[in-house]
Amino acid sequence: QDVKIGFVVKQPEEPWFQDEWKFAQEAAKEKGFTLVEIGAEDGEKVQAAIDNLGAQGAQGFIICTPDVKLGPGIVAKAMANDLKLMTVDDRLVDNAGNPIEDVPHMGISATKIGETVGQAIVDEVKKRGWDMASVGAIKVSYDQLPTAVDRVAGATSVLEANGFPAANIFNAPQAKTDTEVALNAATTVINAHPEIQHWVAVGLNDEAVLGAVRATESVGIPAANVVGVGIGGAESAINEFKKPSETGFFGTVIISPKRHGYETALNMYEWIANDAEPEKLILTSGQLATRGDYEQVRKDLGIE
Amino acid sequence: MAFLDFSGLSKSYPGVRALSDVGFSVPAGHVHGLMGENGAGKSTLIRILSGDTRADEGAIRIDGVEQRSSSARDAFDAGVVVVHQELQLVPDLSVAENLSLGRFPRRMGIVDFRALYAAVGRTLAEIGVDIDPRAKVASLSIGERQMVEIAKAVMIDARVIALDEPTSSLSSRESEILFRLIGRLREAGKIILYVSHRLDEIFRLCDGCTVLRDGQLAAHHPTMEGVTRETLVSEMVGREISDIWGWRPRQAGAVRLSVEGIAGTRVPEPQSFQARAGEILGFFGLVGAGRSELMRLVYGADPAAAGTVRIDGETLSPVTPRRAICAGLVLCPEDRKADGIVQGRSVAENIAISSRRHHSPMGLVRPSREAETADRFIASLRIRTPSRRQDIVNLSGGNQQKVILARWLSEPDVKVLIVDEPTRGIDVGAKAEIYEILYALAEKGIAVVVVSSELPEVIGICDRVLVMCERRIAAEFARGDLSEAALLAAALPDQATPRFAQKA
Amino acid sequence: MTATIKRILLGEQGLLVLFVLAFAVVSLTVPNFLTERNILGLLQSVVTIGIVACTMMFCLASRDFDLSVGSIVAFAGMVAVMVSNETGSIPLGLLAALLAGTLVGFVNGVVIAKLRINALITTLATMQIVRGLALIASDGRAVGINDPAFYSLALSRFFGVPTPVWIMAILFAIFAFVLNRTVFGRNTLAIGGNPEASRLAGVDVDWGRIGIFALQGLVCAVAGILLASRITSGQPNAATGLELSVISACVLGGVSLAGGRATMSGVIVGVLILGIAENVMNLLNIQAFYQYVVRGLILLFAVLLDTLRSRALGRR
Amino acid sequence: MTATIKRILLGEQGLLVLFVLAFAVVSLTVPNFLTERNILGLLQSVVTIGIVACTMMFCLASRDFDLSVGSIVAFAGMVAVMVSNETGSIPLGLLAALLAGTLVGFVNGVVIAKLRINALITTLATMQIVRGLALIASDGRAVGINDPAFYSLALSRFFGVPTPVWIMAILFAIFAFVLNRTVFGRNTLAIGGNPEASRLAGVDVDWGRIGIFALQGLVCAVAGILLASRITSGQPNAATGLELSVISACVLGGVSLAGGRATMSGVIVGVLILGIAENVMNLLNIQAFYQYVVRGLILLFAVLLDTLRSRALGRR
Ligand SMILES: Nc1ncnc2c1ncn2[C@@H]1O[C@H](COP(=O)(O)OP(=O)(O)OP(=O)(O)O)[C@@H](O)[C@H]1O
Ligand SMILES: Nc1ncnc2c1ncn2[C@@H]1O[C@H](COP(=O)(O)OP(=O)(O)OP(=O)(O)O)[C@@H](O)[C@H]1O
Ligand SMILES: O[C@@H]1[C@@H](O)[C@@H](O)CO[C@H]1O
Ligand SMILES: [Mg+2]
Ligand SMILES: [Mg+2]
Repeated sequence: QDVKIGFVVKQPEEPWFQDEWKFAQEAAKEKGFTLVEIGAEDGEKVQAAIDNLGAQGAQGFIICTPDVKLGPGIVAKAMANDLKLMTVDDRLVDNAGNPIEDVPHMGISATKIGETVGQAIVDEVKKRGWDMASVGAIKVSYDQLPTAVDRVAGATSVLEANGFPAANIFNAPQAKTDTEVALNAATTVINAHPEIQHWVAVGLNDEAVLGAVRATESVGIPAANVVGVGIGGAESAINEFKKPSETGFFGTVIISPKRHGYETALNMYEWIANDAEPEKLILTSGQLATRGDYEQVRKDLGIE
Repeated sequence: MAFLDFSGLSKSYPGVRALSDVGFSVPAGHVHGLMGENGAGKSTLIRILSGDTRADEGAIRIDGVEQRSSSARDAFDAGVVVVHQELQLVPDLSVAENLSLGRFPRRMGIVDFRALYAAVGRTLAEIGVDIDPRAKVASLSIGERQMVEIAKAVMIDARVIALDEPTSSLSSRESEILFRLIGRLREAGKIILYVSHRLDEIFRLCDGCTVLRDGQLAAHHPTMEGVTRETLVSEMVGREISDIWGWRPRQAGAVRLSVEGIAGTRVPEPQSFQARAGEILGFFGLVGAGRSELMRLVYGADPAAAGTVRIDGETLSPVTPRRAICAGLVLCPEDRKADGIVQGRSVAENIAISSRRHHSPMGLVRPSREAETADRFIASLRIRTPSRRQDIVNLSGGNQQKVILARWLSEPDVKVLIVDEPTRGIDVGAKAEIYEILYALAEKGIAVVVVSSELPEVIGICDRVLVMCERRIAAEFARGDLSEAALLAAALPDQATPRFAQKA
Repeated sequence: MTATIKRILLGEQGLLVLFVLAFAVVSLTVPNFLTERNILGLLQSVVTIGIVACTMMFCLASRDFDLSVGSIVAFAGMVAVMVSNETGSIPLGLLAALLAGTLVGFVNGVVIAKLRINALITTLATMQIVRGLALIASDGRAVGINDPAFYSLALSRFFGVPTPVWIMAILFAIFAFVLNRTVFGRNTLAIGGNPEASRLAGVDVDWGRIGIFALQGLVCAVAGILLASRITSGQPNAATGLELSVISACVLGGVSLAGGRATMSGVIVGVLILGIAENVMNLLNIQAFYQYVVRGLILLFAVLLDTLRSRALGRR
Repeated sequence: MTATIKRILLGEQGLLVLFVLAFAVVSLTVPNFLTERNILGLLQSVVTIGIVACTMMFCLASRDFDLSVGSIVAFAGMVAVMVSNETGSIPLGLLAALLAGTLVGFVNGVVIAKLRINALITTLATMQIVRGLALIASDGRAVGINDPAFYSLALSRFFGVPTPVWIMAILFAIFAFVLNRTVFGRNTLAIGGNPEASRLAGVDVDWGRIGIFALQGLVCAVAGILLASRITSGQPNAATGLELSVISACVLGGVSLAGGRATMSGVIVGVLILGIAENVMNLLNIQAFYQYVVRGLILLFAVLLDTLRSRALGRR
């Protein structure tokens, strides 16, 4: 039997998903099945993608949904098309907001990854011996995306728990998730508080934090006075570490696109070909990578 | 000796043979008239000459050299300048820029505005037109814009100048300026092609003329010797027209339209007048006298600041075009391109747009009925179009005008009909028919108001005439008192007061 | 021979003929394309675009422009779900959504026609305002549907065809009729051809435009309700970028942005071309980044053909 | 008294007067607004929009439309970084980027002017194609800049003002001159004001339009290079949605979408209004969702004032 598996992601332009697809293709090559990559940016496209997969005779698909609340619709559509369903990165929830436990999921809790970011910042701030009370935090927020809200909230909760004054956490809202917008929003925040010498920055992903770091550079705050920690660990973060001199981008919490892409695809294949149902829930964890150790961390996670 | 020569020109559009095998030639230093019914192919011939359209067959030679213009630019370079039938100006640029568009005086790509204003100022003064070269074209009246177009032809040292109905929106005074200009150009040895529906102009200006009919050469007269009005009319229309006015006495009835103290931005002082059932009331005046503006206020096309409009004693307030139409007051506007035709829509649609509300139960249109109406007017007004489905922009100027007239003639319950320049660009044959229609409407008890800049027309068809001068109604004449001299005297402003016009 | 081909391809029905040809080619060459499932899936995937295109056609034909459609679709979907959840009554939810959509459209229309603000800017503004309201109302999160009966709107079928597809088809028929056979439709085209001349001919231009925008809002609400039902939740982020797809579909279908020209059959073909292109690219497993390029090329190619056709017909 | 106020506000310079007033109010009421740092930050934040608005003004003034600017900015930024990295020479990278931008603009222009395809559709298509190419070239990833000298483009300052702001100011001056004093600029306005008349007057309309699009591409490339330098990498998904911001700025500044009317001073004011609005909302810490609403309202309000003004001036 020819196995055909769909891999549907919410933001095909994002490097993260490029990587997931790349590793899923590795599994496909290994096991000799066909992997169909579809980008679906909203609920309607997801519906169309599932129909499309059904029509081309796929047996199952893995999805990172644009919105977790699409859960019931996705489950129903998958059933109607007789497709096996797994989720990756973001877990589907039902209408009451509870996770749909029947659907096998591999991912990471957004709050938890945010907390890892917060912890990394707290550790570094302590190491540099700054006075917590006089440090400012730039919170690059993108409230439209629930995952982003949870991540940032996770990070700031750790900051506050460690004695960071809530009044020093400044919001820099993004209207789009690119670096330029984050840069502009963060610049305003920094300029509004010229008295603050030391800055930390958190955000949805590496691009957001990079924007904040660029903002500090543009007003002439030295790199040593800035600690930004991103999420993702894709090219834009690695580029920072490759720069000849250190920047305010201290580190990034890398999540493994290899496990998320390769393993989910493999599990789906086993499920279809050998009726081996995957585990209902696999949680991966994020790992902090800095200028000093990013190569090692990437190797450990099996990227590269 | 230089000459312009057309040979075997043919041009077809889907469903229309606009020109077929037309050939004639014009020597230098001649003004040559080009005449024919609406849709005969005059503008097409001129558009081919200007490089705007290509002929399917045939050739144009100047001094024996075949012209292969495929753009306006090529034609310019060959020394051909054309003033098109529809105004071709850029409203937001200055008069000077419009006059030198495509040929700005420049240094390294930078416009030399000083030289430009000076040159244009000189040209305008030379031809006796009092317009500021720096004024935006948008602030000029139609007549003034037409003069700007014509000045274009003088600015360039062209060999061939073609004028397509240049006087259709000029007052007699401005026309005089134009005629003098043409005389000078002729003396300078230019070749001038002159399109007009006004026979007296042809006789006055032209050294020879050519008549087109249905796209074919109907007659060519190298000189005007022995050519009479009658011969030209019958060559154009294919039949004799004895008296184009055909006026007959009518009985004026009760007052149908009563305008009291109406005023607006461009008619500052309150104006009043009445029009009676069965009467044809003329409005005469020089360009910019405010006739069109007054009518637009009466019709509600522009908001009035004061005054009342009554139809059969019922007050319309405030007036909007829609209310006016419902009350039986309709206006056929002066500027057909801006206010008349609905571009991109068919002839039938353009006729039906207003009257269809009378026969569209529950908002549903009845295509068969609209088609019938359209076909009726296409036949009765002799609108030259391949079918009622033709897009109106593809019709010749005069035929567009007829379609707009048909729109208002098809309104069933009209009480007052205002027509602003009803025969602008219309051929003699059709003119007579339109007058006949106006008479019939008046005889049905409709009050007909005719705004016209053509003195003979006003005198020829009106029962009573109001003359406007500087945005005021200045005089009234009964039919018996109508004469060119009297009307002109009333229309001319006092020497003491400077003429209101130009710069807005 | 070539002349005949040219005549057929470039004739009045050229786009349709081309579409049929393309459809035939795709059916023969793309595996799994011409199956009942796939065609139904394809039709469902164009429901939102198709429905909104009906009124966008009117909007463009009257020389206006509406960028706020995507936001209205999302907003109306949210309203439908939230009101249904709140009141426990689906009909009330639907009614509220339809009213909300119409209201937004009406406001657009009044601002554009009465205050005479440029349509592009007005709807760009309402696009943001309405999206903001949807986000504020839901705190940026999707709202799940409580009563499963709401889903059946999208899941139910008649004669094997899903309800949303029927609704789209019915709206196509209705709006074709409205455009061609009602005074409203004919006036719309006249306004687009020459607004000033239409006004002087007694057409109520202002109210005509307001009517079109209000109708657009209503129809967007219908699309929003169906979308919410299909994706089983109200999503404040739904349908972003919808405006460009819908306008593309209309222009592909020969609606002139300069106003005054539109046909329903053209718009339907435009909608289907977009839908088929997406569908086929996914069936052929074309990579995401190449899909951008292909999408762009298809758009260009389709309009190029239409341009050639118009030119052959001697339109300007 | 009120008449005088009315005359000033609604006069030729009304937008400017209003802007100055609004600026004064904001300076007095919003804490931290009127500081050197903040103003410089604000100016830097509008560099991309400001630069691209220069040529978008020409595009709109000639009755065209360009949706592809955001993609060109991203693409040119990518090219600059990738070629610099590849060849080790920054000048070569910049040259390649400028060429790439100009080429895309040129293609837009040729397709629009020569093949006579609707500008909206053409640039919607190239917007996708070029974005696709940027993604394909970089495999969807950000490309880091190898040579730190590249950053100094954005970080360097003259007389305390960052280079990008200088560049924007110089472009403003150049394009104001080009619009008002050169044959190219006057022809642009003529083409937009009445394309038919311009053609008949012998203006080379086709090449004029092509020139405008090519220039637009070139200027987008400048913006792309500066952006890459500011964010120290080429990002294939940079500047999405830029087109709408830029068009808003132009229309706010009184550029008519119907063509034929544009002033550089207006466009500068439009750009600043947008920048100040964003800046102030962030300074006042307005919540993200409410920002949408506020942004929409500001847009409406600014255009409404301009409309009132035009009406008072008696333009139609
Ligand atoms: N672009 C076009 N498409 C189709 N038909 C056209 C087009 N241009 C002109 N025609 C037709 O060609 C014929 C000749 O038109 P033309 O404009 O030359 O007439 P004309 O003699 O100038 O008439 P008028 O006195 O009314 O200006 C008309 O029947 C007209 O409808
Ligand atoms: N849009 C405008 N802006 C400024 N002034 C205008 C405008 N339109 C008309 N005018 C001025 O108003 C005056 C009256 O023009 P109107 O068209 O009513 O005259 P008219 O007697 O009908 O003459 P005609 O129609 O033959 O030109 C003219 O002097 C003209 O310059
Ligand atoms: O959207 C994020 C993506 O950016 C990546 O970080 C993986 O998790 C997803 O939820
Ligand atoms: Mg003519
Ligand atoms: Mg008049």
